[in-house]
Amino acid sequence: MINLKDIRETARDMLAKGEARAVIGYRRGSRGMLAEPAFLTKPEEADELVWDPTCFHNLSLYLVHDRKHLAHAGKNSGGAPVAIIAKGCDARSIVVLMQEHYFKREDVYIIGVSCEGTGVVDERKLATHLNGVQASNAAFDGDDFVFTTAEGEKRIPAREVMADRCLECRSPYPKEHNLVFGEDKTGRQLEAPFAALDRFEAQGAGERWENWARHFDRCIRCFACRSVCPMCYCDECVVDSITFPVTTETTADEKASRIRWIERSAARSENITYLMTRAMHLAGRCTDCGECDRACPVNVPIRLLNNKMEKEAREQFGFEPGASIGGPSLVASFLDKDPGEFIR
Amino acid sequence: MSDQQPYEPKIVAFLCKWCSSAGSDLAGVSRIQYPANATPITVPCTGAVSPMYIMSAFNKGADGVLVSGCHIGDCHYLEGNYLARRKMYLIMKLLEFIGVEQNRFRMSWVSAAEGAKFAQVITDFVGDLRPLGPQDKLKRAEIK
Amino acid sequence: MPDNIYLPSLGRIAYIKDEVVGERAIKTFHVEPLDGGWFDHDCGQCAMLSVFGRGEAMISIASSPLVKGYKQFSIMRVGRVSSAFHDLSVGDVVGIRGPYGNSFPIDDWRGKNLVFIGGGCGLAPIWPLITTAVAQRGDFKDITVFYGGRTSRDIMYRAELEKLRGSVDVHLSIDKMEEGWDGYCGFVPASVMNRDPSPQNAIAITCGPPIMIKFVIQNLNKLGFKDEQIYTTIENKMKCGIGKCGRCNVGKDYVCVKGPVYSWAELKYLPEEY
Amino acid sequence: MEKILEKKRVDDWVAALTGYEVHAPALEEGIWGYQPINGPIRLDHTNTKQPPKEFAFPQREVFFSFEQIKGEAPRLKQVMPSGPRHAVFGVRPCDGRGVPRMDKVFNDHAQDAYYNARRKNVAYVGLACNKPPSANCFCLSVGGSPVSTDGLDVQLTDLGDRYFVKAITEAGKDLMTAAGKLFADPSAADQKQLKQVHAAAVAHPQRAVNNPDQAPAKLKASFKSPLWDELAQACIGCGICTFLCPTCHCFDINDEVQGKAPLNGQRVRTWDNCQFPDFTMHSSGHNPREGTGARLRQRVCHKFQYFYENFGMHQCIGCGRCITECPVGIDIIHVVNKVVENAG
Repeated sequence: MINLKDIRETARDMLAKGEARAVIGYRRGSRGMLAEPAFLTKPEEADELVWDPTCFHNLSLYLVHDRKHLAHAGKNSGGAPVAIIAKGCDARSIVVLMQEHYFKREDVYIIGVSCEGTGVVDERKLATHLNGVQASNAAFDGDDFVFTTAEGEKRIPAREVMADRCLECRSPYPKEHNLVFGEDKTGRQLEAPFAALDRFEAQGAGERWENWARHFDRCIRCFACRSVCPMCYCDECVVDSITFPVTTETTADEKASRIRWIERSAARSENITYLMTRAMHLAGRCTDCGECDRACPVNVPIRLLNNKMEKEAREQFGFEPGASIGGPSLVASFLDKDPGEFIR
Repeated sequence: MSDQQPYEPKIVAFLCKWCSSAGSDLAGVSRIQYPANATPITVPCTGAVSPMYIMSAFNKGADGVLVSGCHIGDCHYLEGNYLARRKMYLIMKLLEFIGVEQNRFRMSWVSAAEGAKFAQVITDFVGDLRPLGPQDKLKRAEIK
Repeated sequence: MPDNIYLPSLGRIAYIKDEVVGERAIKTFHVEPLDGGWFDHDCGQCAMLSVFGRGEAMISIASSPLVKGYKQFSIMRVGRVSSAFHDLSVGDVVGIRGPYGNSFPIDDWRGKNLVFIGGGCGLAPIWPLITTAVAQRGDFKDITVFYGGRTSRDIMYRAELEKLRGSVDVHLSIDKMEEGWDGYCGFVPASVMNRDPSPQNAIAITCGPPIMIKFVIQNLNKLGFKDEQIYTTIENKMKCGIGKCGRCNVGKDYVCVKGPVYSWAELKYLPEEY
Repeated sequence: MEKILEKKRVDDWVAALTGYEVHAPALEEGIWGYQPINGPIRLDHTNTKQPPKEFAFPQREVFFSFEQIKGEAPRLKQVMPSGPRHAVFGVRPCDGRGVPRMDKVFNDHAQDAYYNARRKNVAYVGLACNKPPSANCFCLSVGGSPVSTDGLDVQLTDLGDRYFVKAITEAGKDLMTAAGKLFADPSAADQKQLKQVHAAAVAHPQRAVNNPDQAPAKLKASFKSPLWDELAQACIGCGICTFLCPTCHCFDINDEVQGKAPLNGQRVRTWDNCQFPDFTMHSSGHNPREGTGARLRQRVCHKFQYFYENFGMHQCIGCGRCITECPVGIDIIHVVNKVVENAG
């Protein structure tokens, strides 16, 4: 069981001593029980930090934002590291970012938090469970989540309202860390790995297509999946420019010859090309934090695409995303025994 | 599809310039008969074939996509085809996963000396594509 | 306004001239209506040009309203659509809709001295005003044109500017000295100070890179020009031209409707979102 | 025209609307959305995930098609929306108030033929909110009400086993007279109950923007406030808040090419979003709204200052979608309150 006081103390201490130039963590937002990302720079702000089952955000995204801001300001380094609260999946994302040389190990101070026996809540499952009752607070309690509502305290077994990715998670413990809170329950398994994927894959090709066609049709191309993903850090996406890809130095030739792979219309064909290409670009990099899935306003099960890649990588190539900083990348490495029977 | 014009599958073939592209040329100069359904796109190496190319070919109406390069061990860039083997495996699985017919995507190794094999690969591919009919799952639709 | 504001008329490219070559190439185009006439415009207004299959871009109309047969556009090659324009040949057909935006209040300025200050491709938006004033020369007192480019090769409308000499005071400048250059050497704001035009009964109109405009206005203020006597134009990314697509606004105002022409007296109170 | 309709007769009413394509909220993948109705309709929805703005302003609108044989003049073919009249059931009062706001945008300065062609072809049958459908509802504080009829053609109020049906416009009367026999005249008791239900609806507590009347001036004074960057620190730059907003109208225009020889394709309008980083970027690479702070300011000031200055009303209608759906907790109520309060 994690004591929130310890996390706050650590943050306060680091900021006071100048050991971190910022602490990225969670605080209570202005809308109901939900936590939101917090960016602390002063020791006295440390008491804002929270740790509860609504801390779903993968904050490593903000390490990416930080690097982009530094680069935009023409700086290579911000001096002291940024300290960040990271769950198991988040810490693996940080490892992938370092594996890809996005920043160095010394640029970040990982304050790991173990999800122990549970994980984060799935808002959709919870809404169904609470059936219209609004919760104002959420807390961990062993294998349960405890919600404060107008109708009093509601104790719900965590596994009934947990996100699928947490149920299937085998490593809820941030292996890569500078400091860690909570018990290491690596290997704990509430549901089989890839259980949701397996359920979907059990359908025939025709049924899978029918389902995906509906999902792809619903996509409104708000790009929340891309925007919320720490791995989608490219300055220029196949879909469009996203950050500062055109500078005053970009030549007219470069701009004019930029290929428009996908039209802006949210039509099925374009949505497929976008989502499928994104899944490919995340193969071996996605650490299943599930943020794309959570952020999607129209419930496209984006996580399944990424999961499919993760499962193939694991079963065929023995590859685990975010396992080690010095490890190879999935698509820039190979083994002699890679499957080749499909090739004529 | 009208009765007068039987369905002819359109294939976009990404051919490595060192092997398969030369293989297709050999098939041509050797006057080997094979279907003319493939539009070849020569690439420096199969390792350079981005999944985006494959999605884009389907998006623009390809009924089938072929990626063909040098045999394992023969890559001009030493390991490009090893990397391609992995990447193409993944996109193949992803296409299958969303319910695209397995036979829409194909990979082959065809060396510069294998004109006959190239002809066979295309013949087989066309034969496998024909019963599937036009690919309309990933294709950009006409505007309603 | 036509019934369908998004449907362009067709225009034929009648004339193309390379104004500036190299990295920041500028070409001048004359576009004639394909069949019959089309809209009239005022000095300072813009039109939405399109190359079908590539898209649309908002471009200042660089010809005087007095020119009826064609409309002139000088386009710098910077992006997707402008590059497509640079690939066109005489006889090609493009789309055109407009005119958009407000205009210079030229009628209020009759009987006054006009001081034009342009830099780079910023001569094009004020060119219709210069040529109209010259065509109606008797209506205006002294007309002075300060214009500068990075190098002598970046000077646009060179021949036309030379032709103005006699009826107009023309001062050309380049940033760095080159052999054979007999004009001023230095940045445009300095070129203005070099001649210190009088604010007496005068209007100053400036257009060019934002940084140039900033220093030109500072210098004009130093010379005694009041904010009401200084006019400039601004640009922002535009898609519709009619205040609906939501991206060219500066505060509450859409530049495509309320702009692009502003007096400094108005502009200095607007948020810096351009 | 005021009538009473028994709930069990609603489907008969819909069936009687033979000249109309009827849409009503339906659940798909856990999401309420407007869908064409072929069977019984249910009006027990919270609020739809997407507002009904798509009926007049679809995400994709074809302006015209073009075809050009090389060396010849292009041929343009205007594509005007046509089709049956639409009757949209179950529109919440906040979304109803979005309609006149969109009407203003698309008819101020220049009339938008595409919007107007669709708009005149749709009638909105509203449903008063007896209690707030979302925890983030704040219609009362932005000049609306859970029983507002603004923008609606018919208003339904749930009186238990029957609806109180009120025609607001001529188009609304037409909808009712199409099934005149189904409706009964309201009794004095019905009228009394209606008053009670409406009074209770208005009395229901909601979240609130504190000083909406002061917002335009205070926001104007806060253009350079450092708060914008602070409040937007977590913003990921996705399109959820604007795509799901009933009054966001920004769009992009692009040429979509189908074939190159001869060149043919369409010029299309698609929704665009002021939170995307490249929204305002000039071709030169210069971007007047470079950071998330500037972009959040644009969204909030458009809703609470610019629109007010141009049209004398707030553009925000208080549905709360942008708050509920934001993946990182950006809360327009909190933002406005904080900035306004800070302006002194």
